[in-house]
Amino acid sequence: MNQLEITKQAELEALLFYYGEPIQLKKLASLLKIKEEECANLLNELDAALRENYSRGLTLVRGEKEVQLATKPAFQSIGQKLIEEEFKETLTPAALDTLSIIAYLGPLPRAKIDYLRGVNSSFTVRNLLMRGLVERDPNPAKGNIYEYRVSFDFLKHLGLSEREELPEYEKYKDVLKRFDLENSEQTEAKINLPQT
Amino acid sequence: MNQLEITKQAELEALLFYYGEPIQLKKLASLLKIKEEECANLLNELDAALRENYSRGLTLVRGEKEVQLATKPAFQSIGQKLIEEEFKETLTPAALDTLSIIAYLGPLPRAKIDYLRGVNSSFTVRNLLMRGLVERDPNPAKGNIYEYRVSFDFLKHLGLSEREELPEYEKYKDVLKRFDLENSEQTEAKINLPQT
Amino acid sequence: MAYELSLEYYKGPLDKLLDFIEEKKLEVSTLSLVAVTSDFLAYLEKLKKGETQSQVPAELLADFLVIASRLLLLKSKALLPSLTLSEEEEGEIKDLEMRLKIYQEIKSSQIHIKENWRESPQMLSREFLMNRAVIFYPPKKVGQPEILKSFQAILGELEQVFKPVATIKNEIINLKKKIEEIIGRLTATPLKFTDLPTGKGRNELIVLFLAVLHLIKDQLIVADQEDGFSEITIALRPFDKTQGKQAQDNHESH
Repeated sequence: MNQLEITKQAELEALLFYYGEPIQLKKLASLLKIKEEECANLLNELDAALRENYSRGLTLVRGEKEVQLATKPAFQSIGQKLIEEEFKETLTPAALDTLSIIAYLGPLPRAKIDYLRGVNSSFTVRNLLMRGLVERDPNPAKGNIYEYRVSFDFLKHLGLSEREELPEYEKYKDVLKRFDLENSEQTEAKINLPQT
Repeated sequence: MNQLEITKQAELEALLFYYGEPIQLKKLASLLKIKEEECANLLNELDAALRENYSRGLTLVRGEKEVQLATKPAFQSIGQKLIEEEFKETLTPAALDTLSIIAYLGPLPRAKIDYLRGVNSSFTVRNLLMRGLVERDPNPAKGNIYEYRVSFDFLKHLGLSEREELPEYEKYKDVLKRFDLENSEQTEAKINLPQT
Repeated sequence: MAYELSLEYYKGPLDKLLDFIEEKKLEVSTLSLVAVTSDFLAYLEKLKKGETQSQVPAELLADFLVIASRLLLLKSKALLPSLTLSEEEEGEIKDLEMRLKIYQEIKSSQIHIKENWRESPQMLSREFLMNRAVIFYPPKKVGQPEILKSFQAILGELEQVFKPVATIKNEIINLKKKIEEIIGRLTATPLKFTDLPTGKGRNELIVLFLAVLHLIKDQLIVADQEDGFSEITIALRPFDKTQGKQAQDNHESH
């Protein structure tokens, strides 16, 4: 690394630490006055440094558009005493069913979740949204439809740095494609359930 | 460093990161399950590592009895920039929603805000709090739960001297009661499934 | 919310259907669906009667009824080969089979989430701007009208969220029409009992149809309570003649 890179690396750490919450990659690059690709490289370097160095207690949690600094899962027991009750989350059968679909197949619209589960999932999805385990964004193509994906908080309960670390992620992620359901209008047309 | 020291070093970083506030050396040693002298040594090592490594953005702030992890003073300006970027923009739709709920229905706990919005509001509420638009007090009955209300500064910004002057305040102030009630009535109606 | 919460502890219709198929150690196929139709209807009856731990939400029963009607179609076809299904109905049955296969596959991923899930987060992060003092940053373009407008919009959305009953009612009414229509077609089928491959085939079918109609009827009453709609009676005329006793019994029990 050259001098500039070293400084940017330090600034990156300071920003992630200071901000605390997941920060948009775009915002990060703009604050560091670098391009998004450069920012991605810096994050990769930081990620590698944290993973390789066993005297570091921190790790990155990464999504497609955001990144956050968090403690490594190995240190859960130390923090345990400090963790507030409000962060504790148990999963009901419906929540587990819905979460695993969103985790492996998301982002996907609620109509598809309903279709796959054969159940109107509006209450379960709303509940997961309220608990912060799931997040939603408007579909970029169809603005009036939300797409659901798992949140960083979901990953943190599982101790995963990114969704791709889910066990057998590769095996499941293309299930819909295999059944030719990926872009099927069929699913949306067949169930005319109210959208949340 | 031996293996154990390396692990303790990582645990120390994780703890200081998460705890955030200045932490008593005594408490730190006890959480790490080591002696205070050992803890002091670990801190010296961490301190040296942070100073020597220019790609690190953090530093230790050390008092006689306390220690805290913070960003290096050199990065204060980038932190300030972050805040300006974050707060210069007008409110996001999520922030405006949350603020309006707190304005009309506060003081109310976060769980109720989540319920009304149908999504988790912890970050949004925290954002409004840090921006000085919202304030919180512990619920007098349940001390561990905070209740949120709009700040005087924000009311002044709206040109009001008290919350009751909000447009149509009287009409809406009891709306929460209505929703709670409606919901519970509906519940009863649905639960009474006719038995055959 | 307690009422909706109970929903969280019930298996959905696909999940339950899969259970029945797997209990019989069958692969997912049209044939195995026919094989478990009675199990499924019996379970639905149990759900409806509230023989389970807590009261079953109407929404869930509605979802079960949708699947039940498809199973019935399939079973009708198996018992009465002369019954012709429309293209749409054939499609619905194929669709159910495919959905079950997909669900079976996706369901196996649950174990990974379940095993790795910890009640407390395994990774901890910091709050937003953790060690910073509050400074007042007033938002631009936010005045009294904006606050009021945003608040009213939220209330509007809430009205929607808490009024799902009408939709459920519509779904159930559609289902009821559909089943009545199938019954109509069955009676119109130029078949005598003696023509059937097994004599009890038709009887079994009628019992199944009655069971489902009966489930639907109760659902309609539940959904109707909301706006005081009058009770809907179900016409079983065609059966009153041919299968008089059976239908009559069913009528009188209400």
